[in-house]
Amino acid sequence: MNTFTLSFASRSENESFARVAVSAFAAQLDPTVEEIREIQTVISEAVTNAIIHGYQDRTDGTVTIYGRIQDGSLHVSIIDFGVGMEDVALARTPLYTSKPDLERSGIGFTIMEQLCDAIEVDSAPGRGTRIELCKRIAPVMVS
Amino acid sequence: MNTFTLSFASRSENESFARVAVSAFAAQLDPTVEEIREIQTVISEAVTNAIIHGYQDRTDGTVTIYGRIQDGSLHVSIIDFGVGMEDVALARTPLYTSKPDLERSGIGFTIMEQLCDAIEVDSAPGRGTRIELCKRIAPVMVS
Amino acid sequence: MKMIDIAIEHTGDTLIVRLCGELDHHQADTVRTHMESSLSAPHVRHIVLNCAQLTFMDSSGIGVILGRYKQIIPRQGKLLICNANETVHRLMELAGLFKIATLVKDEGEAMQHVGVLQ
Amino acid sequence: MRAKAQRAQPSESLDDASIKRLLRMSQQGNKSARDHIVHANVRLVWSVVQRFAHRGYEPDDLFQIGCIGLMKAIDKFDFSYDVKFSTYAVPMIIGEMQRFLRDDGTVKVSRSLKELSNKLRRAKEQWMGVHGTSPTVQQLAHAVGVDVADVIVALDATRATASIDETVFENDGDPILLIDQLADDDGDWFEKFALQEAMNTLNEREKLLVTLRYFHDLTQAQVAKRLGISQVQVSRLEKKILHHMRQQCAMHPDVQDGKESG
Ligand SMILES: Nc1ncnc2c1ncn2[C@@H]1O[C@H](COP(=O)(O)OP(=O)(O)OP(=O)(O)O)[C@@H](O)[C@H]1O
Ligand SMILES: Nc1ncnc2c1ncn2[C@@H]1O[C@H](COP(=O)(O)OP(=O)(O)OP(=O)(O)O)[C@@H](O)[C@H]1O
Ligand SMILES: [Mg+2]
Ligand SMILES: [Mg+2]
Repeated sequence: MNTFTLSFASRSENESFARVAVSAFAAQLDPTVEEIREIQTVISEAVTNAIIHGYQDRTDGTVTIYGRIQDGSLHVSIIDFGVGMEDVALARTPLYTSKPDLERSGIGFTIMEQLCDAIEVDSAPGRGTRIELCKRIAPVMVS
Repeated sequence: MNTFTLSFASRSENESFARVAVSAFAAQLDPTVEEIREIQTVISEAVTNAIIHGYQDRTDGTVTIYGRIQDGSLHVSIIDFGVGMEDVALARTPLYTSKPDLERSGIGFTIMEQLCDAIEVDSAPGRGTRIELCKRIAPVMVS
Repeated sequence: MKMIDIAIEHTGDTLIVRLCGELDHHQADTVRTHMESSLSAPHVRHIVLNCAQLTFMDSSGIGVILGRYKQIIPRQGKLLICNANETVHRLMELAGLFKIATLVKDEGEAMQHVGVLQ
Repeated sequence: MRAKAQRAQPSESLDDASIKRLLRMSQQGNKSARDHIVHANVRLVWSVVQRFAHRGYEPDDLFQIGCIGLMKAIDKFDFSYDVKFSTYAVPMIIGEMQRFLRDDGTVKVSRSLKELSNKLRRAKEQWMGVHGTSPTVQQLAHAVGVDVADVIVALDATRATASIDETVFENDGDPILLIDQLADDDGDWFEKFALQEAMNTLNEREKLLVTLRYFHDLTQAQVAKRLGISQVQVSRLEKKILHHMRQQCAMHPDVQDGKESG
């Protein structure tokens, strides 16, 4: 098992940094290009949510990513100590967004669900949010 | 000012991960290709030292990197809680190595000094080591 | 995931070693093992190190190179290096590698060199 | 139908009840009801497309793929689900896009980084020739048409693809060329296309060997085991196939096979 913890300021310029860092870690599993892209996409969705929803675009928050490689799977938690959510089920509904004014379309969670093998959301209003994602990196099957 | 903290297991496969992560952070300063390579080199030296000297190749240690971008400079601290050093001045002497048997040649510190603008070393036997590096990324002059 | 690839070609008494990828502490053993096994052939004297595809190297790589150089000293062998990128080149310079190794333009020049020396 | 790939066009929004009504009509064969639903969801498809952009595909192409997902959702929606149509359709659209991208993305990161790294090296040399200075990562990313993040990763690594055993050549020389060296400077699509063509001229066993070696990154030793032959045989076979394919591709007229004498 291999692990890392990464914390950074809730600034949008760190989205790309977080993407690269997580995918560089996942590279140990020898993924395909598409798998890496998928990892980058879901990290991007989760980190963007933490910054724009959790911290409401304040730059003095901290986003923490905890990553683990175990049994050929990448497990990643993205944690913020921002505003949190009242109703996680509602938030996960496709097309639900609390910020339609910002031209968000409410598909972030659906993308995470589609591109990952498992997703867990923990959130408490005023306390923050933790998203736990699991993605299996299948060794290439030789048929 | 922008900051991050990255902690990971003291495993050699994380050397490349650490290099990529730090340079992805530094990318915000829009460095040249050479500057990126220099950053990757010094991070590699410091992290390798933490793993092979600090933790004596044990994989259950934690290496922490603290990074900061300020006034066009990248500041990075690489910290281990390993064996530490008795005599920092001796350790920094070019060609001094405590592990000649492992084919180390004692040029790690010299490389860090040459490729960075400033370096500070803090170490205590039995407690660990902190290396603080500073690298200025000059804006590129367009001719 | 493999991050270093090493291709070794024997030509007469010379070993052409082409490194591709990253040569750091994590990869150093791989390179050491393969070069050592090729050097076990007693007729091998010279080493040509082609670094054209070597994207990254740190002091761990210097250690491996110096270690192999020590193996060919008793055979009056030469170490020749070509095509390193700027950063790798600078590192080699810092390490004083060019005091013992000869810098050449490419493999062709390296071969002329060992040919002349033979 | 082919939905118009117009980003600006605001789609008219329909409430779920109206969509459900149209869905029933569509499933009973009413084409214009189907078109109506598609049009009402154009914006939605575009928002998915945006998330999958920057991967080297034309947005319009991805949009068409997204529409296929949308139409599948329209045709397959089951009224017993008791969910909003969008709840059913959005994952279908994303899934369709994902499948499309996956079919095209089975290449290992190691291989693609190596290619990118070579491209970057050439682009950098070119830049230095023109400007006399080293490019910044942004300039380089721009020149090659990739993300800065990709440049960072590729600069660190030419994550080697070939295995150790396969590239240790003994005295008989003639290093085995990797296929990506067949077409060094040509665009990726051309390389793939030509390769596919050349692949078609191989027999089943040869095809398998090439697939295992170059698409699944197996070592010669691993392939030998799978084919039940020795590694030396794999090596010879591979050399022969590559020689043959090189002639087939004829992409690199200057690739010399002259060394083969020994
Ligand atoms: N980290 C978070 N903290 C607080 N609220 C969140 C967080 N992440 C998501 N949410 C809530 O869940 C909703 C749905 O998130 P989702 O990512 O699916 O859509 P979006 O971010 O609004 O739009 P899009 O991702 O399509 O741009 C958000 O609008 C927000 O209200
Ligand atoms: N993090 C550390 N913890 C404990 N000791 C250290 C640490 N870093 C360096 N040292 C000591 O300092 C010495 C010099 O370090 P330096 O990196 O210059 O050379 P090296 O690691 O021995 O060889 P090279 O870096 O050339 O492979 C080491 O041999 C070791 O004794
Ligand atoms: Mg979102
Ligand atoms: Mg060192």
